[in-house]
Amino acid sequence: MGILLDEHSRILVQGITGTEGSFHAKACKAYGTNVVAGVTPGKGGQVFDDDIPVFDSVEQAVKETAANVSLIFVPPPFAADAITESIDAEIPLIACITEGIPVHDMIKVRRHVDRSPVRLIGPNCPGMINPAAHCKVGIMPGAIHLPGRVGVVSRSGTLTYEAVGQLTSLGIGQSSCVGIGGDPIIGTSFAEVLQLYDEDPETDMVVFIGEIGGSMEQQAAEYIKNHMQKPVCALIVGASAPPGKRMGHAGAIITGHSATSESKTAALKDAGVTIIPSPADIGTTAQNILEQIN
Amino acid sequence: MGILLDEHSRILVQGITGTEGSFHAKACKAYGTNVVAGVTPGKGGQVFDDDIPVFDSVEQAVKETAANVSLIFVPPPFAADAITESIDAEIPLIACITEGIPVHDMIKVRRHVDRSPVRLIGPNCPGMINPAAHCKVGIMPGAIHLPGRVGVVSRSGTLTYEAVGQLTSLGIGQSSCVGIGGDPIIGTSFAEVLQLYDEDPETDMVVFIGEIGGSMEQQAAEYIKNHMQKPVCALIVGASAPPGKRMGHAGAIITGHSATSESKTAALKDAGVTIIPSPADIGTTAQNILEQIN
Amino acid sequence: MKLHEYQAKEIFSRYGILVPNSKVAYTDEEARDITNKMGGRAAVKAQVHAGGRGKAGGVKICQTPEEAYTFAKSILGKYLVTPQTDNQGVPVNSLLIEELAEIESEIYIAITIDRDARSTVMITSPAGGSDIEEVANATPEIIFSEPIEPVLGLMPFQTRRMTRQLGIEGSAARDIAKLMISLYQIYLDNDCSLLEINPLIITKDQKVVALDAKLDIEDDALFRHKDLQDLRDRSQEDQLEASASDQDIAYVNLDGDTGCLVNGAGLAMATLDVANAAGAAPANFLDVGGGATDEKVAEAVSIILSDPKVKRVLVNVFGGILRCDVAARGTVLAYKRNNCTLPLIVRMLGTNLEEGKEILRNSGLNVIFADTLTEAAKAISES
Amino acid sequence: MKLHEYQAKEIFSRYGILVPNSKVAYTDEEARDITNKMGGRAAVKAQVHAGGRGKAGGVKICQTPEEAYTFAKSILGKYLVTPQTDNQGVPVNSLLIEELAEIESEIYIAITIDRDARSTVMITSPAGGSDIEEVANATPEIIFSEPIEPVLGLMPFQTRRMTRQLGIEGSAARDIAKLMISLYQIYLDNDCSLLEINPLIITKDQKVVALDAKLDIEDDALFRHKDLQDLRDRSQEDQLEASASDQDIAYVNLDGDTGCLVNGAGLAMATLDVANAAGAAPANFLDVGGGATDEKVAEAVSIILSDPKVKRVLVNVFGGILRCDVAARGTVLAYKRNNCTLPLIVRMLGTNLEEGKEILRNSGLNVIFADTLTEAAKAISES
Repeated sequence: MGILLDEHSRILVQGITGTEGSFHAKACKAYGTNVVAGVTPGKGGQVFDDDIPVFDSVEQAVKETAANVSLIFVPPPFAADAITESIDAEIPLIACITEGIPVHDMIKVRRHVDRSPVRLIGPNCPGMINPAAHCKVGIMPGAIHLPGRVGVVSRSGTLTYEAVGQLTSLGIGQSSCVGIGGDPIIGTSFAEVLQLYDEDPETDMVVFIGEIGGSMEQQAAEYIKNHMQKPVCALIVGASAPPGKRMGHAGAIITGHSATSESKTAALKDAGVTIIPSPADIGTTAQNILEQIN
Repeated sequence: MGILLDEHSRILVQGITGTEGSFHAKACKAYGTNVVAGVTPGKGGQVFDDDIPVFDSVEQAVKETAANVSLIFVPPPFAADAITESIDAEIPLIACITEGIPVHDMIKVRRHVDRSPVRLIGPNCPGMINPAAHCKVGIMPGAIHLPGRVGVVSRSGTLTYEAVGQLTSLGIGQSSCVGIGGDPIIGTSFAEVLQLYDEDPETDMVVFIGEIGGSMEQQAAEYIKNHMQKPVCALIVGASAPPGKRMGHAGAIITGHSATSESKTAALKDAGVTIIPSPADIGTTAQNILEQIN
Repeated sequence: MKLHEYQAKEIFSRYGILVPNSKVAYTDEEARDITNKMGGRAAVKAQVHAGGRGKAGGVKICQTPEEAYTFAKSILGKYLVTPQTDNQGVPVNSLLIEELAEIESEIYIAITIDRDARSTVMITSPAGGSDIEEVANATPEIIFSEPIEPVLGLMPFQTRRMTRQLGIEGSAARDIAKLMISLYQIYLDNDCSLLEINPLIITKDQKVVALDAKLDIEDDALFRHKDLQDLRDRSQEDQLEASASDQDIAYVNLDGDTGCLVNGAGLAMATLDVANAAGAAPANFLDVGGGATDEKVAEAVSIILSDPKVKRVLVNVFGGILRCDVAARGTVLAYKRNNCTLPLIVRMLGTNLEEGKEILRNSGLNVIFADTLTEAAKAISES
Repeated sequence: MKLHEYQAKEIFSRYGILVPNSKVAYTDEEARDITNKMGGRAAVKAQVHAGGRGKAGGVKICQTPEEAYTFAKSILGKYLVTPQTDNQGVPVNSLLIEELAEIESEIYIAITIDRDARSTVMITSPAGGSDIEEVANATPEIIFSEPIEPVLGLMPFQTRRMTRQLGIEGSAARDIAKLMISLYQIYLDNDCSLLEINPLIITKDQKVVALDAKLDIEDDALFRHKDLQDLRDRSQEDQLEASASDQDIAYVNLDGDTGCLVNGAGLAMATLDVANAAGAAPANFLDVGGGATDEKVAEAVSIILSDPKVKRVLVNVFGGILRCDVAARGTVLAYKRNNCTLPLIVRMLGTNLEEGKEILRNSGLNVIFADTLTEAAKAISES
């Protein structure tokens, strides 16, 4: 099963005719994902990669193809429009890959998401994948994934691949992997994804990779402490980052004590989470936990 | 029991030092209502009517007096501020009497209400009353009410009094009476109040008085048809109003077929509601229903 | 509060919306001169606060300055009766003289409040230039509604949907999308209750131009628009309604002969319904409000009495905030001031009822008392 | 993007916020002349993009034009090192010469993003004029936060709460409440990421004046503010960071000696942590991004090599969108262009791994390969 995606997921790619959109739409399709439609305003009527119809609007795409997941690649100035267009068309699950959306746009979009029956993953995220369902809605390299029973959740892209790579190289498969995004304001929090994993019968444990900035990791720790049934191991990266400097991600910036790696690690430890000692130990830490619970 | 108010209701009056606010705060108190505080920015520290402390802010008033209902009389330019101040102070129930709030203010306030744990009655309404609990949060003449088992809900003020007057003169008491307000955008709909009455063990039936304008009565009919267990009788006033003219209430204006009295009456009849033939027959219609169910 | 077309177009221009070159004329000579300066041909449009002026003869395409002069002479200072006015009509005090446009297509576009969506809504139709209510009745499928989320504003995907629904493409679609965003800004900035362009045209050279413009400002929000308050043209309003509104009395002129004074809008509507059912068509809706004084009641009754079609007066007061004695004193005051002898039916209930009745009984007026709405109805039909 | 104090104050003025009379001086003579025209006394303030300039000697209250001249001469064209700059400091190219104010009290006020509230937040404190981070650590109870709902904007009750918390009353409280509403408007209109006034003062005659002004514009929103783009002062930025940013490379200069090239911000942070744990402090954070070409990788490596403190380079690439062969080619290119002989530790994984390794092996460079992060750490500590 896994979370968010399954074999019924029908993917629509917003910005499918752009450089990034077309590259990744093909990669998703190559992985086995059911990419049913693309949207680029003004390019309706074209056909992408032999068999994917392109529409002028999400509304038309949904009507014609029953798409139920939207994957967004449009440039930052148009991203808020793309997200709200998918919400308007009643798409229940959206992953927005776009990096660099103005934060004031995201404040408004997030308020709108809050009053809409939609789950938004991202923006500025690698997306999500369910290896067993052959469903990849994002930019991760599909080949490194292995179907299995470990859930992975992270803020960022390549570090998630690093985690998955370590797991797969030890023969440990993943039920799903979700990158929630590196921006200060995103659609879905760590705690929400942890809850999905906790409720998923095909996930045995979770690998959770946080970073400096904000206090979302503390909120996740709070959730784990009070609700989480399954074991979690966690890594917080950015211990070496100086305060006040944005470390690539718009959200990865230490602006106070709670934003530091120490504070986050302490909160997670307090919640009973196994701390991954170094980025090199993600796979082995998970392996130890799996050995204990099996 | 009744709805919304009970003997634990602790009333705060926003705008207590104004002409209307002071008049009605006294009248509420005289009815037996537990008026615990007043708020007028800049007048904090005063004492109103011998024993009601006045505060500069709702926050301070709630902290000092544990007020849990706010009754608002501030002038229209300041009403959105007053409502949101009470929401900010986590008051769970607000009745806003103020008439003439700009509709653009109410659009924003309503969005904020939607994401807050608060029930807003009004604006531009007479408020609400629970006769058995001696609790009056509004501008209705208390003396005409009689404790009993009929729920009354209406958009407007004096017409509600007319309904209550007819009921009381026939010896029929009220469990509660709520005026939801005559503006195009209000906090609580007919359907929501009907649901409260349906769930209230001390209400046997509902008298429902709608008017021309909008389509809230049709939504109520929909609710009644699909959910309502208890009998409802209804009157729609404004059959004599010409289209396009605002009949006093900002919301009472016929702007299309569904806003007419005929359309509303038809929807209610279709939902199994007993139609009150004339404004003169409110009391007798309720009496007939009560005789049938007893 | 309604604005004139030329006032609305001035505001539109400030937001970068194209309108035809135009100038206001207040005399027939001005109409001729302006038309002359525009090259001899112009649209001459009566500036009145009423829709349907085209059908009513309030707009003329003039091919010569003389024709403009003659038309202006025929209409200025007169009353124009349109399907949306009463029988008296509205006075024509000014004309907008406007350059003619080469129309390729016409669109309807408006913004108003959507109560169900609890937000503003943009309404469009390809049936521009028509009576939109007739279109809505006959072919509702070509009227399109786009609710606007207040936190987001009008989003580009919505403007694309609307131009698609309207069947517009190319540069005109982009210009209309941009115009829609500007219109929403105008609507917000000026606290409008209605903004309407009918028609918005696409010219033969693909320019998007607002050929007409209607802008109603929300009365309740006027307090924060000092500049707009000055644009009020009282000559265009029903004089009784305007003078009532000055005194904060909600009054609507109706066709019947029974004058009605009531406190509270709901009860006032109910009273009209009761009067109607009794076979006595009401002459007006009047809500005197809750906090009225003797003098305000007297003013309200005087407004009723100044309406020549009124044959009897019904006072229906549920005494609460407005006490019965105040209502009685005010009514007596007005009757005496106007030396009025029309039948007076009074139904009062609530606070200070007995004092009120006493005042009326001692007034020397011929008062017919009713205790209930049923009795009041009976008394009206018999008076 | 940071603005200078004088640029921020110009924007403040347009929104009706009081700022002291002032003028910018670019030479010592100008500083003297302006001070002279202001009556002989003035505050002379270095215009630099760094906080803490007061403590660092970047601000001087001058009692004579000569004093202003001397101070200007001593600081213009020099580098100012403050607690918020690196050891090199930032160049002082201009001075703001400002009329002195009679201060009664000082307030701190700022607007920024509150990630937890997912909205903007106004932050105030009566400890104006102090280092606000020190205040937050020592006495957090006198720092007040007011989250702003985007659909409502900053509400009057919030401004009243804040003035109450600040202990301000009377006309100054009303003026500050009004100023708060204006500040929020400035913040929104200009897509700011930080707005700060420290101190906002109340003068002895009860005027509310912004004595300092800090305005950071959100880089991601600069595309819609063409006017603000022109206000960028590149001289104030870390030159390596600025040239990286021009090429869309995320780069942060750090104190260590191990240059790091990574793809992806998360993996880049993880790489720094691994390097640190191995006892090799990183010289930089560098995320070359996903869609990099040979040339962009080469530019990124060249930026690392241009940093004189770098003693070795670690390349850590998880090949996905960025293929390993591209990373390899770009690295070799940069090493050759710069005739670089520094140790090169490479850890690559993913797409086109073998091609990448082959390119490095055939490059003639002395490459130390690592397969895992652990091996990379070991290689760093041994190099």
